[in-house]
Amino acid sequence: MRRLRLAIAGLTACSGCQLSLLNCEDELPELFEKFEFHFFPMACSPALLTGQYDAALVEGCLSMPHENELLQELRRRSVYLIALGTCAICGGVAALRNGEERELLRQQVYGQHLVAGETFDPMPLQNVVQVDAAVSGCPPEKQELLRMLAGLVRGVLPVNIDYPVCTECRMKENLCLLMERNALCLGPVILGGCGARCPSLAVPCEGCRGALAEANLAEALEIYAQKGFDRQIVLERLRRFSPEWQQ
Amino acid sequence: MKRVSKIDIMTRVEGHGSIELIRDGGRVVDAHLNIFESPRLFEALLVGRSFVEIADIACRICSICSTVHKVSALQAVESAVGVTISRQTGLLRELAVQGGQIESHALHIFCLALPDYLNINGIQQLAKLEPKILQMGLKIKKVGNLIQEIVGGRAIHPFNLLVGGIGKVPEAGQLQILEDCLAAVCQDVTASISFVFGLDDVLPLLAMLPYCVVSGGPPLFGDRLTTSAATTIFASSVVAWLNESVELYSNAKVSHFRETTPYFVGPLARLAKSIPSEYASHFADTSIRSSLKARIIELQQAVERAQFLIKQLLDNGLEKEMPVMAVPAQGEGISLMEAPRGVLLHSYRFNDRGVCCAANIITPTAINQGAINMSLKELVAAMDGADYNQIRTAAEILVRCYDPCISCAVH
Amino acid sequence: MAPQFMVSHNLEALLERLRQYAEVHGPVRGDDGVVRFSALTPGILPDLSAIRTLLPPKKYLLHPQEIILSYTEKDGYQAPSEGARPLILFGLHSCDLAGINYLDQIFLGDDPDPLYAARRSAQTLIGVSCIPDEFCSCHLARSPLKPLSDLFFHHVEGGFAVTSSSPRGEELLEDVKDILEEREVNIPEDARRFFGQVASMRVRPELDAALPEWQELADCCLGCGACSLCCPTCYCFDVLEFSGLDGRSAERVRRWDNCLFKSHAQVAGGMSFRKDRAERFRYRYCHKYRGFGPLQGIPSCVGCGRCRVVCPAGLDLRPLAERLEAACRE
Amino acid sequence: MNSTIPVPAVVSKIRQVTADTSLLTLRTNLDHPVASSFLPGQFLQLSLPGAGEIPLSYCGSPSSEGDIELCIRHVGHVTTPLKAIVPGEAVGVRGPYGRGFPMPTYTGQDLLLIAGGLGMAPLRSLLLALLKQRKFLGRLTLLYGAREIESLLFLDELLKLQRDGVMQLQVAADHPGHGLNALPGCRIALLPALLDGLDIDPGQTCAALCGPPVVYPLLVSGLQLLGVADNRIHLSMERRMKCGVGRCGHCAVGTRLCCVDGPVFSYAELAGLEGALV
Ligand SMILES: Cc1cc2nc3c(=O)[nH]c(=O)nc-3n(C[C@H](O)[C@H](O)[C@H](O)COP(=O)(O)OP(=O)(O)OC[C@H]3O[C@@H](n4cnc5c(N)ncnc54)[C@H](O)[C@@H]3O)c2cc1C
Ligand code: SF4
Ligand code: SF4
Ligand code: SF4
Repeated sequence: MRRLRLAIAGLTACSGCQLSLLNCEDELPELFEKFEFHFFPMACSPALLTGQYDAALVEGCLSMPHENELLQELRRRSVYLIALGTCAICGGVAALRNGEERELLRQQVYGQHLVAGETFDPMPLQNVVQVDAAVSGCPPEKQELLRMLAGLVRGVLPVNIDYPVCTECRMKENLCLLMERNALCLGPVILGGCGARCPSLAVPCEGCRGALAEANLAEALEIYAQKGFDRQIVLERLRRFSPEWQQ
Repeated sequence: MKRVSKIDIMTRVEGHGSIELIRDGGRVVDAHLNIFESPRLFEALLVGRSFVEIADIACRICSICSTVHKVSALQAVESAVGVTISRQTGLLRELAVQGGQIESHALHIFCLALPDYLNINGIQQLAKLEPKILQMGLKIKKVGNLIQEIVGGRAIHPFNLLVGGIGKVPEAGQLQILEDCLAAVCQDVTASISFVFGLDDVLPLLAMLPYCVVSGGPPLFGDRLTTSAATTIFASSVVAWLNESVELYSNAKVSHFRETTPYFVGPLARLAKSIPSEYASHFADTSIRSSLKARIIELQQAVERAQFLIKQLLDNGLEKEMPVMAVPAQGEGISLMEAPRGVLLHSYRFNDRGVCCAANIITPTAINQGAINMSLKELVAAMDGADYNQIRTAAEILVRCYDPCISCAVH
Repeated sequence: MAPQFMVSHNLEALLERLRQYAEVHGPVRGDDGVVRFSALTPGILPDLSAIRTLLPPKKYLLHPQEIILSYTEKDGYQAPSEGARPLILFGLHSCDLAGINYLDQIFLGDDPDPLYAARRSAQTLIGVSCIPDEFCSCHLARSPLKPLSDLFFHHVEGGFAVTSSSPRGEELLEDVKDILEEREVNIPEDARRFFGQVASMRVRPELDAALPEWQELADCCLGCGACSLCCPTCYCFDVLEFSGLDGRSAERVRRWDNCLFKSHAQVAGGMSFRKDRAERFRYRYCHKYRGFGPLQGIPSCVGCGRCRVVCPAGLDLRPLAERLEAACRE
Repeated sequence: MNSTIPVPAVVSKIRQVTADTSLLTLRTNLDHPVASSFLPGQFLQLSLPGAGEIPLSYCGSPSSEGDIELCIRHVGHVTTPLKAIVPGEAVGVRGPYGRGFPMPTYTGQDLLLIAGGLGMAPLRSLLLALLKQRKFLGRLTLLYGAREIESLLFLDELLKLQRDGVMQLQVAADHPGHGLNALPGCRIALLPALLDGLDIDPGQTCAALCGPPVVYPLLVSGLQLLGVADNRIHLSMERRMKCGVGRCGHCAVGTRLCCVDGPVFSYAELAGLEGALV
């Protein structure tokens, strides 16, 4: 079987998605056999884009012009472009205060100094390129990453998840933190697939996998309100990872 | 005529930076680091958020250092709002931090830096050339991750560490698994030490810079800085002492010490304080080129410390606990810690509703920028006359010795 | 055989005996207060006062997620080789027993599902009587499903009256004779009497799809699927296939699916046969109360009340069900 | 032997029929019912290892040689990698499943086959079966519509049957596409338009339909207008499917299951069912 040629790139992010890949300690040797990690600046030198790629896996959101150039280049050269992680899919934590004047935020950190070149409001990849598939999570689940890679070998892209965190939480027979502990668990409106990681340890879901496409936000807000959560606080929580929650 | 050649993207480091080499004709005359990572403006993002949210958001600064960011932010928040954690929680946090230390060091040594010493270009070639070494390294790395997973709930961005406590206390059985795994890698760590000590230096000897480390607590924890000149700076004055300002060549703030030479932080600094006698003979010099050795020794220390902590936790008997209820309160808190790459500071101020009104985060790679630039200059001088590509490669290796974490630096 | 009596304090002895045959599972209340079916190892007693567990015992027959086939180039698709371990389920209420009976009708039969069949035949079911609470609806609508068990424990003064209803039950009873005593006990009526009866919920003529209630309920539905995940008779499953990294092996996974999810009725190209939440919500109702295909006309709600208890939005189908039922009696 | 475990098959022939559709010939064990005994309108489950399993209609005739013909449109997770498959590759099949067209009732009748797009796949199987007993049938008519002329399947075969006088063929395309001149007699219209003024004897005619769900309401009302009774109209229904044997719960058509009660239903059966036609 032909070795697939991959490009793995990070834009504005914490490198967690790439690290998740490097955290597949058991599978790495096999991955190195099956794939050519041709462009992977975090782990391989030099960082040179040449030729075509079977897939480009891109971490992070877009917030600088040169990132856009890199992204376009990756798109041009790749059969599949895959968004890795919540930042790449929704904007992620960096987009937390999108909608506010970025220059004011910048000044809060840097004062009047004009560093940090030209930056703009962090945005998801799909704003500027066609994204063929996505693996959500902050960080993504190892298993999902590996399945995505294995699928590529077979020519298959991952199947979209369309259920919330609650679904897997129930499958695990956890105590429902929202109902029984009155906790601000975002499970009902957040994309599942993590195996309800946090609620399984009695920690409310913070929404790291982004919004569920058909979430019933109106009803969820109603329930949170009944539990005594201020609407503003809930919305702020929701926007921790995906700024497009608006209401 | 002077010309700037840029190493486009530094590779095998976390984040986005480059090295600019200044050429005069054929000669490289100067070099410096250029950090162009896009700022996510965490210090601004955090303002306006509730104290319970701070650490969850702040840990996203960097994946490799997410556990230490989380713990550091929690400590700062707790000291601001006046929460005291249980001894058990303290031990668990310390364990998680040691897990992060193991993972980070193993990642750097076996996945990122080793290729420099074997004259190959990265982990994929390493897998081919030295599969045994890589697998040994990955095995060690995995234990670090397992610790973070069991204590923190996840290897990256641990969510089980909360203000006032922990979501779910690990079970004794899980800690025993960790104990076994740690025991199982001890030999690999020893073997790795010999392997690393057997590697030839690839850089010229550079001058030893002054350094500072956190002290006054258990390993990696503390409440003050101690410098190589034995000065002590208490947490409350650290920000002033580091004296950060904005420079044009970097999106990360740069520390300007009152002294003319910059200080450096990190494993070598921590170790230089007291090199274990059994290894002293291997340190012909403690300049930055020896950092790989320092890191592998620290790796061993982290494994030992983790074993010690687990033993303590098991001996004490694990108790179910709920996080201490924290009430929003006005206050200010600073936390000083040693991240894998060196001194890390988180400091926050909250209003009476527990809403953050000021955040300041100072990271090791930001502090190290001055030292890196200093070393680069020195390297260029030491290699004067050498071929451009040689200098370029050496410059990259040199910067890698500091194991820069650029996401942290810029945040 | 005349009913046998077991004094309450012999429960532990009984479980000890049962454990000699097989692993025994029953309702256990966790530290977090959640009651789950889980192992009754020595020292762990079942919580027989609990009305319902969070997940029904279907989790033992259809795992929430399980490999049903694995593929290798050499052997093609193969069923997993795991043999089903013998398992005794202790403390099943009538509704859960009826639920298992319903699943049997789908997964056993002429061409049984191999995993299900193997597990099912390795199971011994021991029922315990219960008193319906305000969420239960077994006593409100008759169910045609039979609450079959091997043994059944009726709560009576001071202990349990024990009856057997299968050869396996007889055998067990014989083997634990020494901790039972033959005693004249008056066996009170129990929830089983609501089951195995001609359904009062007849196949409805057309449900009024235009009822505004459908939209009202759907507006409050979070689509989290808790109701059907926790339902003892909801069995929809999805099938996923995952390739191995080598590209030459694969695993086929079956996972609980849910008719409240968009993908449940979606076909290639994005077309969905149940486009919005209201349609999906109604679909669940139709399936529960009317049945599909060969089981058309057999209402599958056994009235355990789980769907109401676990719904974060507190949705309750009963009022609507009652209204529709009344309408159809007219 | 358990019917839910796929039996091995090997791809023996691949023919690309249109840009996004190919005709696959599989070879299985000689005497397995999945190849040798099915009715037109029934389906099988095809497994592509590592990608998944999908329902597909039989497109050819039962074969004692173990051959199976399938016509596949490449649209999703399983069907896309099927595009890259090469002869010799291993797949899995299980079946036959479901209820096919009621062949015995067709004897002595006029037959009106109506295919929309990919619906031609099962109707080809039906057509082949009908041709085998051509002399016991009355008139045989095929109405066939597709998006463009280029996406009409098996056109050569069909045109030949028309030329040979065994079957009447009427073709429509929603859009002209690029091949208009190549096909005299093709109308640019939606499929149901072919029913306008069609000359049939409704009491003698059985209609067999397969097409995208959206055209069914129009086709059925068109047929009713021509006087065809509901129990003489047979439709092959499409629903999401996972197991094929009535367990996975996805494919309900009202209270019937597409996989075991169908996929072929008479309109008389569907008439009262909520959500049958969408
Ligand atoms: C009885 C029957 C006969 C069919 N005959 C043919 C045929 O002869 N030729 C052909 O090309 N197609 C046929 N289809 C449609 C074919 O099954 C789908 O195109 C195929 O399932 C798409 O799978 P995918 O994984 O590529 O698409 P995706 O959109 O990725 O679908 C994911 C999964 O959803 C299910 N699914 C998606 N679309 C359908 C669908 N239309 N019907 C049932 N399940 C679906 C499948 O389980 C599939 O694996 C038939 C469908 C049915 C129900
Ligand atoms: S705990 Fe959270 S994720 Fe789990 S069921 Fe409750 S709301 Fe959903
Ligand atoms: S439970 Fe929520 S926060 Fe936790 S991993 Fe899953 S999606 Fe992320
Ligand atoms: S529909 Fe509700 S009450 Fe009825 S059996 Fe299912 S979960 Fe229990």
